[in-house]
Amino acid sequence: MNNLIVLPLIIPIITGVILVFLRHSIMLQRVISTITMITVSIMSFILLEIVESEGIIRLDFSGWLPPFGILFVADSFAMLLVLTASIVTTICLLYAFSTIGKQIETMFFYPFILFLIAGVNGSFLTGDIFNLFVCFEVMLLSSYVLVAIGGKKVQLRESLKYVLINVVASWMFLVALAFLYGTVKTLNMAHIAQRVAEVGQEPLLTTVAVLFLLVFSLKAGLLLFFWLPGSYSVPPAAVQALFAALLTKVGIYALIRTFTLMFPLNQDITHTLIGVMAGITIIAGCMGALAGRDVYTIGTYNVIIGVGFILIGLAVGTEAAITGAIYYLIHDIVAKALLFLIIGMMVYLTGESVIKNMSGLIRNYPLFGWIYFIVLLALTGVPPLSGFVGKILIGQGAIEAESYILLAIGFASSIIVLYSLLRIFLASFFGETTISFEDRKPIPKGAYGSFIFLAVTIVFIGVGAESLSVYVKDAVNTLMNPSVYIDAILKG
Amino acid sequence: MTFELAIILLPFIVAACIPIFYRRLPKKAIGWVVLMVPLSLFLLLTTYIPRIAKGQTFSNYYEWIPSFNINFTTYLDGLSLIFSLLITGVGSLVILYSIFYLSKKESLHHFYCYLLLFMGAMLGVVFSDHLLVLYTFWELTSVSSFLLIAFWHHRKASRAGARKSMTITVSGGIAMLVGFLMLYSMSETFSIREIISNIDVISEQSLFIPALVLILLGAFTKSAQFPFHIWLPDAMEAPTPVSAYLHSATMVKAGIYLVARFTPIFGGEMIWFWAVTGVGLLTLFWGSFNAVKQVDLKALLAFSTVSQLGLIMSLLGLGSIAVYLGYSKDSIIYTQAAFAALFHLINHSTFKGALFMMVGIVDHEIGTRDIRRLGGLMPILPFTFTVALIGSLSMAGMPPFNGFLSKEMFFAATLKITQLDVFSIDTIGVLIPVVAWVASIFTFVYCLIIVGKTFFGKIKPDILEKNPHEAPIGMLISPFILIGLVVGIFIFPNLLGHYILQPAMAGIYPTFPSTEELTPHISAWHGFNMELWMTIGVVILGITLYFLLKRWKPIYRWIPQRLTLNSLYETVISFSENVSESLTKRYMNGNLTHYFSYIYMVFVIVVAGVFFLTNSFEWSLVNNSSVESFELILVFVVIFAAVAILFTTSRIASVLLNGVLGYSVAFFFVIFRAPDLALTQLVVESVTTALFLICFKFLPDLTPERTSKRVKVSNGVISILVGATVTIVGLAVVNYEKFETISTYFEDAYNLAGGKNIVNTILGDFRAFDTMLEVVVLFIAGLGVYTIIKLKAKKGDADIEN
Amino acid sequence: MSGLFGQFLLNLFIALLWLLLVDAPTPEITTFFSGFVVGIGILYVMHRFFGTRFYLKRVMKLVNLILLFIKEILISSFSVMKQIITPKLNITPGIFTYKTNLEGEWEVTALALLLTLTPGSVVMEVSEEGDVFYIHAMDIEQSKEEVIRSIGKFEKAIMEVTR
Amino acid sequence: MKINDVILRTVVKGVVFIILTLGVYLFFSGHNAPGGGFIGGLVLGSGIVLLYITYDLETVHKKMPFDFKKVAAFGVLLATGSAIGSLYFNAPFLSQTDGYFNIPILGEKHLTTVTIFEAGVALTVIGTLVTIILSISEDE
Amino acid sequence: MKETILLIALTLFMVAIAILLYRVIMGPSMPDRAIALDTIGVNLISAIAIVSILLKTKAFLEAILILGILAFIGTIAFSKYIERGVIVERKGDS
Amino acid sequence: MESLIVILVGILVSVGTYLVLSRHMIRVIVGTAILSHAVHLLILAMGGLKKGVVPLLGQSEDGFTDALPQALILTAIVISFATTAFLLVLAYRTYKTNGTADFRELRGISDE
Amino acid sequence: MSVKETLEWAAILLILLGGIISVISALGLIRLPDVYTRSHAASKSSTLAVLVCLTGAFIYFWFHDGYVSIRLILGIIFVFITAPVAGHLICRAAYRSRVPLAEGSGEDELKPLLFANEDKPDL
Ligand code: NA
Ligand code: NA
Repeated sequence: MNNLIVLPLIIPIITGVILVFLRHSIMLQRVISTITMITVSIMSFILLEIVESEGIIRLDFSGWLPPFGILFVADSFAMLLVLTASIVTTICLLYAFSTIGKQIETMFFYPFILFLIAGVNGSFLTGDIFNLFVCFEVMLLSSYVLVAIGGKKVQLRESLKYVLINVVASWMFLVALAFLYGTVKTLNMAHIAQRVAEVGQEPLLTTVAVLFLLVFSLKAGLLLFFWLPGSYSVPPAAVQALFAALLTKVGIYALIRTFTLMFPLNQDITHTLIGVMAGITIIAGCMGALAGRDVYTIGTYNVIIGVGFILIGLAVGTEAAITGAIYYLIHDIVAKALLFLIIGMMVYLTGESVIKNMSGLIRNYPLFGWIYFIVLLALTGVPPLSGFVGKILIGQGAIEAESYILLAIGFASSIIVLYSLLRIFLASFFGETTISFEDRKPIPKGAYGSFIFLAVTIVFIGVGAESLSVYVKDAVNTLMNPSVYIDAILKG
Repeated sequence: MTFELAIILLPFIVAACIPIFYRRLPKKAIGWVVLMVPLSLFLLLTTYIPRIAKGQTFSNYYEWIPSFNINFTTYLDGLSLIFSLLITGVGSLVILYSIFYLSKKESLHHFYCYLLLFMGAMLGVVFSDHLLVLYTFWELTSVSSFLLIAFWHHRKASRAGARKSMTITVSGGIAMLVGFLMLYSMSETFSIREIISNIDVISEQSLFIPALVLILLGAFTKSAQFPFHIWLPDAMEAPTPVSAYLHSATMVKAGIYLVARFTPIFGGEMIWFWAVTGVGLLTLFWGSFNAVKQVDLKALLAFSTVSQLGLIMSLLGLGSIAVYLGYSKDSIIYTQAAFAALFHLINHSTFKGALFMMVGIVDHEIGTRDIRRLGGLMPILPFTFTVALIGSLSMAGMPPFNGFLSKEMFFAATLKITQLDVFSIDTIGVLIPVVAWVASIFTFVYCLIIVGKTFFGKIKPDILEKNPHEAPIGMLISPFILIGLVVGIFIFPNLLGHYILQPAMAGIYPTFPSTEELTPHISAWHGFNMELWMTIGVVILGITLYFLLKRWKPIYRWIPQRLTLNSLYETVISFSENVSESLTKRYMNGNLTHYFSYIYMVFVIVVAGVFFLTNSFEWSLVNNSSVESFELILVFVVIFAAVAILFTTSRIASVLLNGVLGYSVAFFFVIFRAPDLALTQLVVESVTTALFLICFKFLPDLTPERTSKRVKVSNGVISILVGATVTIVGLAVVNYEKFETISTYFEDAYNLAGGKNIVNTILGDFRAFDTMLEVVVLFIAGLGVYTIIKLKAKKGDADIEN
Repeated sequence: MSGLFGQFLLNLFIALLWLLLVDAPTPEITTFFSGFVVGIGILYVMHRFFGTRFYLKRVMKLVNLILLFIKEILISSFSVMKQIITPKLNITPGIFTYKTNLEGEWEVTALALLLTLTPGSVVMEVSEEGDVFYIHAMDIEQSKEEVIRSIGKFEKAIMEVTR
Repeated sequence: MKINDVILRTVVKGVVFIILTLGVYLFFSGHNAPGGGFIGGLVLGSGIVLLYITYDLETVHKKMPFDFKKVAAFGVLLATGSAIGSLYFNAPFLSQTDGYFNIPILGEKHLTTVTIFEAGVALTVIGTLVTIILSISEDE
Repeated sequence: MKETILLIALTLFMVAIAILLYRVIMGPSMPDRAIALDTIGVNLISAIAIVSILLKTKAFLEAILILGILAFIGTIAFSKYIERGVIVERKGDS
Repeated sequence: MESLIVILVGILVSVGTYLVLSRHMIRVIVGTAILSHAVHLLILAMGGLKKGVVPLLGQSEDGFTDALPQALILTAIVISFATTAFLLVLAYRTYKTNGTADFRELRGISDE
Repeated sequence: MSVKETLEWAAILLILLGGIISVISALGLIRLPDVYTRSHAASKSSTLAVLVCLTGAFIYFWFHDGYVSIRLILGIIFVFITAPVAGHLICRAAYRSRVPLAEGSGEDELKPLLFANEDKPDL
């Protein structure tokens, strides 16, 4: 049964490779990739159920007991993210079918997407810190290709920067790993946690922890987000959506895991640092969003704001805050995916990205416009949509922990989010229509399907927050009590 | 499901049905169908009146997110009932009015859908006992208001107004939410009633005052209190029925509702008293003062609404003193202010609703709302004139209209409060009646303006050309019902007082034992007291000022245009946009080199900072192995080769030197007993070098770095610091020997995994998963290279993105 | 026919190589077989490259040739080192040509390698027809003579192996 | 004058055999001595690359008409497939088994499933290496 | 004693490498650098052999062969690059 | 030896960082290559150097040097190679389409 | 001193000799005037150095450990075969990329053939 845990990683990889052989049968590629992602989503859901009811399960690869071998660990936190990521990927695929174009489809687009999600899922599931590095690389390499896929001038330019920054980030990861191994002499995350706890997270270990903080911050776009606006603006919309939804989240996941499980003991330094970084990130993100004159800039800086907001939850660190962070994480994955799909569609429909050059879209595409409006409200945190529960729980946590500055920054950022997204709505969706209803480009059905599905998900996450709470609470329980995780790995 | 829930849900359900079914209905029918909703709800709600008047309340509990204590608790008491009656009652009239007002060419389904959405949300606000649910509906009212203001979104002004109102009200809402969360953290409940019953515990806590301020921010923004009122005049871009409904009768009163609801919680605080009273009075004055200078009738009404809301707000502030004083024979008298607030709330809805509808008719029939272009309409629009006259006089506080009664009570309350000597009222409290009185004079003036400039005087010729005539009967029904109420309430005020206002007083003063004593007998005549003299003064001075308007109007120009709140708002927004833009562009300049500098600087500051801050540095050579001379030479070879790369100007040389480094590293691997590594490193290094050479076909040769000395030095410093950081941490780590490595386990490789090469068994068995994924990485890279090379953007593929 | 034979020889050679590489304490027939199998694999991949003959017959001649190679490298190395150590360099480098009678790639190559190992000379170019060598000499006066003196010896040694 | 590569080509023809043999040897010896799938694959790949360097794309492609992308893909399939196999036996993912098998002619041999895994690794390395070099070299 | 001599020999090879590094850095021509790098590779072969003796292991003997092969391939690649600017040609006899 | 190597790593890191901070693509890429070398040595040094014999069973049975870092470095080398290969190709494609190899000219601000 | 011991010493001295030759040829690469003459040092004496050293190592392993290392022999053969080829290729490349001969060089019979018409080189 434990072998199930590897499926969210291995199924996409194997089908991805098989699709390489089916390069020119596009229909087949579409069908297979969809089936794959649906299967993975279903598997993830089943696993989530199992984990929630029976506790953490782990898979020791090749049967080597921890801490010696590599293992996958499925706790509710990881599984929730795997499930969300898989579902969102499925939807983005659906969107891609009708928008991506034959040329890119025959260039192994679907395999790269599948490898990407494999890397993402692997990162969520792994219980071995070096394996996390490797999973990151699977994800990154795929993302490198996906940023550049299409070969446009700007794409290549931005992807080169993206790759180089990530190469340096990976280098820092290796440095951090070297120091980690040099000190605690083990790679298993639970074992690291145990050893770190044994010596009470001495100063040197805190230094190492801080190094990891930087590494994951680079991935998450926490403070070190310079790479993000450029590289998220250039790939095809479906890829943008996946990036905005998933890539930073992996970094956030790693941060949460690192500082709740492995290095939770010197919060004066680590969590303060995270808090400061999150605060600055939000402010910088807000300034970027305010400054934005085009959909991409506004969208990407909103990604940055989201990152900062979630990490307030981690910085605050109380149970409520972590719960909120998880809710918000799930919300942000879905909502950002939808936001970027919509942005991509706007650019496709108008051939413009500057908001003032588009106008009156809602007249020709009413449903499309209203879906944007929903995502706008959700990202602002308006109840009863998806962003709401996470936001109030993080707020509660911040109040409990008396982190009023973070509280103020976090909640004030909602206003900027609203303001910036509203600007798109008013300038591009509202206003005089320049194209008559008859002359408009139609929105492909598949794209509509993905919009609707994601919008419904957004509503569901908000209205049906209770149905997720059992999983989220289980996830939080593990995060707040590292011993649950450690015992599941090292005892038995 | 109970009736209360059904009441909230019905508008939403119908709203949801409209987009689905509107195509099947004749255009005209939508309005009539929609009208049934508020009408039936109103009737349903009236059935509650007797029971609530008896002191009954209705509460129901529905689970929403019980895990986080977020549940839907409906609570229907007197206070809620007043508002819900207003919402449904005025709602019915407004919809009836809209049916005739709006052209069939408009997208009516949107209009009614938003309107119903608003109605439901508003009912939700007043029916919610749960703070977060209240907040949910609260934001929903902002959203629906936004949509209604932007109903004619092809107009720039509509969009701007919508944005402004949404930004301000949602911001206030967010502040309020934080306040709610603080209340929750103090009381551990989201239920307003439970908070009230735990008030003793809560009021001592440090978050109490912040929560108070934040919640007031929500109320003030929503109710357009100074200085947040600036959104309301701009909201007049909405169709007039919307203005009548949302922006005078209902939504803007949500803030009033909130203050009334929270009076039992915060009422005892001085800051509450002064904030609510002070801001209310300031708003009252500022609104009336500014209304006078308006030339657009709707704008004038907007400022008048601001002013009247300030009045009600200040009354609630005055009433809160009773909570501070606690229940006693003497304190009861101060509750009259709150009573007056509720009374005026209703009165305002009646006359202001009527006035808005009047303006709508004028606009509809004459085609303009500009008083400079209006005049002498009395003979053309006699019925409309009647509405205007009655409405205005009531607003001005003249008998025999309901406004007179509440205005008198307002004066009485302001006078009464000056006798207290708490909260420093004894020193500056005298200002309260003064401001109230001055504001009332201006109120009187603008009421005269409404009637005088529109209906009296000479009729303008260009209006006559259009051959205007009186509005259709359908448009007149609603305003006439409202002015009927204006008169009716004047005649039977105590009916209202007993059945509607009295039970609501229980909501504001729940700790007071009997609502009976909180309900004064309202009478039109109460002798020549101070209040009446004040009123007489208002009339005399008001008429004087009206006729001398041209003389003193220039004082409005004393305030420079730049300093008005509106332009201040615009300046703040554009300033923050510009600052953000210039700041963001400065560091997000697309220059990779800069990004790297930032990243490295953060790296050094954070890592080295924490390292030294925590005193982690320790270094000894105890754990070190020996160094042979050849190793030392190798080290120097590596250093020289590396440093030489910095200075070389030939790409080949730099790649060759990198090759030297690679080979040297491989040799280090040999020295350090790593045969597999040495082999791999050798091959990989060679292949990498070959790849460099192959790619050089397409790449330019190195050019000397054209960077300034300053940049070079700073880059040098950063690099050295990065290297130093890695070194010092590395040295400390070398020295750290507290744990046994897990690797000893792998030394049993032959028995465990059947291999003698430990490294290989790790790669192929113990950590085979890494290897498997690494193979995938390699494969992705290979495929990626292929894709990047083969997939080239077509020439015609313009770079539309970015 | 001879091509196939040559390939067979090569296959054996690979098997032998395999045997040597595996480095077992005692050479086993099974190892040889596996080497043969490996060889088949490699030859399958490579077989189209293999067009010319490969003779393993005259092993003795080959050994002879190898010894010649070794001798040449010893002599030439020491002559180069002598130049290096000599305090004052007194050389006149230059390029000269030599026309050979050998034909076929293996022969030409072997000769070129030998010439390169000859003291003071490096083959720089081979003409398109493959019969003229352009040789760089460290000291043209001395090397040209030496090369021309020993070249006949080389050609003979090579032909003894190849023909 | 055209370049005559006779010396290079002749020597390379001989040398490639040594390289390829060494590659295969390294591949098999990995379990008990330095080597393994990666190094084996890299050496084999280098051998093929050497051919490309010595000859040219067209010539080599004519004589070795493989699609190296598919070679690499097949390698990945082999590596992951050998891992998937363990699911079938309800053993933990990636479980390797080994044993002594009596094979005709070769006699008793020590075989492990690691070898299949490593073969996958090697094929991927070869395929990828050559794909990269070819793709770049084919670019205009 | 033996070990000392071996260490001396090893040091000598390292010195040779250091000297050759000068040529790699200074050039002046590209072939100069290529030759020097090739020679560094060849010297490393010797160094590895000596280290193998010192460490009493056969584990690095493959590395010797590999290094020989790679130095050779590398030199071919360099010379082609220097000569033609292209390492892998598209068509024969260009 | 460990300290020496760590210092050497520091120097390599400095050099690599300086190159990464350059404007020219090739310098930056070479810089990342040097950073890779440095970190590989660092990982090895973290496991302790020359503390035992070659991790091959059957040659000598006492005190092997730490094999785990070696395995990790192997993985890292391969990943680094894959990345570098991709990076190089991306760099030259970028150069060909954008017409410059200078990162200051690749800011992309001007054409907005 | 036993035969074994003697041979071991011989091996070690061979290795030392290799080291000395190596240093000398490295000096040659510094000292000789142009790339062509340097290539002589590289392709001959440097090669010899490694051959001597490997032979020494081979002998040492043989007599000290009783281990006949085929890898070493192969290595020797390989270096032996490829060294002259490398020298040849580099020289040719250098010449064709017009690295000049050292000053004071004598005749150049290749120049008329390759660069007969300096304006239009036949490359
Ligand atoms: Na690396
Ligand atoms: Na790397």
